[in-house]
Amino acid sequence: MTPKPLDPAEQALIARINDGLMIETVADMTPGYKKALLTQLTVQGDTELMSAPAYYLAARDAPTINSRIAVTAIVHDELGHANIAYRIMEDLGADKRQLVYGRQPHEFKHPYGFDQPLENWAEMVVANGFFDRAGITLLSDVHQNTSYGPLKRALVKVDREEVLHLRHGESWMKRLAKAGGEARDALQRTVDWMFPMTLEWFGLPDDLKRHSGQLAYRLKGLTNDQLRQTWMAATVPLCEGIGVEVPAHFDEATDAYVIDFPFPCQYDPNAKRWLFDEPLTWDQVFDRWKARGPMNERYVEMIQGTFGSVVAN
Amino acid sequence: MPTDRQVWDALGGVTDPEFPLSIVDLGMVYGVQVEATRTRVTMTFTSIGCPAIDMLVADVREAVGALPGVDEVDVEIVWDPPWTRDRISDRGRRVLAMYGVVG
Amino acid sequence: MSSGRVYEVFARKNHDEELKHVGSVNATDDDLAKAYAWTLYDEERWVEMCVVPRSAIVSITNEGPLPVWGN
Amino acid sequence: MSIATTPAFESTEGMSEPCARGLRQILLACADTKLLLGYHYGEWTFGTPELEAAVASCSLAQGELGHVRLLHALLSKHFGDDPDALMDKRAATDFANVGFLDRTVVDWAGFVAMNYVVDLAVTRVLHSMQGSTFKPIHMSVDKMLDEERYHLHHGRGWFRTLATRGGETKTALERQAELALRSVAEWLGPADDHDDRALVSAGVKRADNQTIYRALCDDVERLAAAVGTRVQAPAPTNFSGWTSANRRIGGGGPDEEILFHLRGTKNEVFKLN
Repeated sequence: MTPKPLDPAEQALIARINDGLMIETVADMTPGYKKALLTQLTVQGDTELMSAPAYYLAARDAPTINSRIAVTAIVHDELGHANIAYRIMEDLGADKRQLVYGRQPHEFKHPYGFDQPLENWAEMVVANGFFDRAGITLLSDVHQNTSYGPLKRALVKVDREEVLHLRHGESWMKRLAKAGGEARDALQRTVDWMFPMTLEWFGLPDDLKRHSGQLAYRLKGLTNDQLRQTWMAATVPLCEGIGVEVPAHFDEATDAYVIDFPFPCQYDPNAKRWLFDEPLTWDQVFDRWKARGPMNERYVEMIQGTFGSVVAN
Repeated sequence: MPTDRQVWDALGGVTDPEFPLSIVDLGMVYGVQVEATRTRVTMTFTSIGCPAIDMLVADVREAVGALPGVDEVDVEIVWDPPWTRDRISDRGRRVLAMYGVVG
Repeated sequence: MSSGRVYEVFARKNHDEELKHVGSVNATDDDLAKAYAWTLYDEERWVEMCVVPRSAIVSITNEGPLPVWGN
Repeated sequence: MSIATTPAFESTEGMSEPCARGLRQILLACADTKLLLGYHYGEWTFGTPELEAAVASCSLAQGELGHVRLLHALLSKHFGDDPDALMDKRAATDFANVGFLDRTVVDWAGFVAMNYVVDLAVTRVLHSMQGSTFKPIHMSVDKMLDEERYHLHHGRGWFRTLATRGGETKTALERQAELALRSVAEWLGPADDHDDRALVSAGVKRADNQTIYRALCDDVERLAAAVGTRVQAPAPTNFSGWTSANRRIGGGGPDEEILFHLRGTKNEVFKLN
């Protein structure tokens, strides 16, 4: 994990950031800083953007009007958050139109989780509980630690709204668990595929992680493993509390959560099933991510509108 | 049969999912009426399409319904007068200021 | 089609508070800027919100070097 | 008859029969139209010409669905309607929405016509109930109108944008706006709607549906003229076959596929209480 040698301008900026410097304009940035920031914002914007079609296709079949309102509000929030990320990028010189409408499906940088179809209400609400929890885990770390002023201010709104999504997801998970029968079975089936997928979301473990610059430039504060632990610390007790099984447990001795399956491992997206007997290397995981999941093209088409209108563009 | 005060105290335990504040401090509760075993709570929300309405109504029913002598909780949602931030209590303002929510 | 121009969005939560910068939107006209600002920055029930075309903002601190004294 | 001298109604008690019937019909007509608006705005969260419009459309969907919930609560309290049954148990032909919304809105011009013309029509009906003698609607309508303001900005902004682009875009807009306007005329009904008149004499509404329609045409024609386009839709003269329950001349209702989604049919097992 030794950082590659940086040029003096980059090192000077890192030193000043460590002294508490907040960056406000492009003029304050080095090329390295700007590049790392743009990469982070792309992932952030793309993740929020791609959650919208995934959630919407589930939302349009919401069981009641109240739940329809709640998930419509969630889709609305996510698109607003995506717009915030891209607007900030536009002020850094990126082309927002191109980012949303000009890229090919595989060029988006969102997590593999948002390439999957959400096929029933249980999948919708567990996604709120798990995926949005992952999102807020990552973003609240950015919010607390980022050295980029405009992003820090913008994330106040984002953090607040994501909390609502979690509450929506978790309260529905409790209801489904309590309801028993088919609703509860669907909940467990969903947790079975979404739990490992969210663990994977946080990326390479720290002992394999190449230096990214995001920590050095204080664009985030916690490492991948720390973030994964934070997510499990919220999610594992939630599931245990409602009697839903998850392949992870708390280990008193090490005071940490332990994953109870070969991590990472292979996933069959058609059966929505993890193959615990087929462990993978992280390079193989990256290949799976790059090949994208079953809904990637459809979701991007929905956003870009290639299925409709003569008049739209 | 609970006193009005007990009902208000129970509502003071129902927090809004967006703000770290109770619906009472947020000024969303307009009135409480206790009639024998039936209690009526009149309240409002920030918008008609507020996604938290059913969650909060359920929380209100649970909190008030847990009081001794309450068999039935009626939650009436009204839109007049509309909610504004001016209805937030002084205590609420202090709490929000602590969280950096109020500028 | 073009995304129009950038509008800066300002709002206040209470009557006794100053207007605060809350974000920005791209829009082709004032009607759309209003709709976009209101629907994007809806995290509060603002008592006042307005938009200003970015091009109308006269910057005082980001002028660059002074045009006098040989600069 | 001026509203000030008319007694106020806390409920339907004391209302004439045509007035009470007219009230239920107009509330249901608004609720059904808003339900379909909510659905189409939701669908048009995707494929918008710019990302801000996606955010806006989704927000408009949320707003409309919130109003449906409110109107269903009024229908439940004052007319004994079961909100779940209103969603799930009615045949397509029992829906009283503006017919323009019966089918998928296929292009952005259609969206703009829906946003500007159809949405504004319902808003104008609600506006006619500002200060209503029916207290429960009087107490809710200002808040609803307040939320509709941004729907109008969005519709007007996009109408202007498409009209000034000219060519095929402008022609498509004109055509869709005319279809929408004609559909709204049908929805508002004939001049001799007795129940609607009863609402006006009782002060439940300030204006009859014909007056509302003329005001709407005025809105649309004025904006159209200001942006160099023309929208003209002669209202139907023959309303035979029209019923206030269905509000269409030739019958019909929303597509089954749309209702399938709106009823949450696919998630039946998750309808928990």
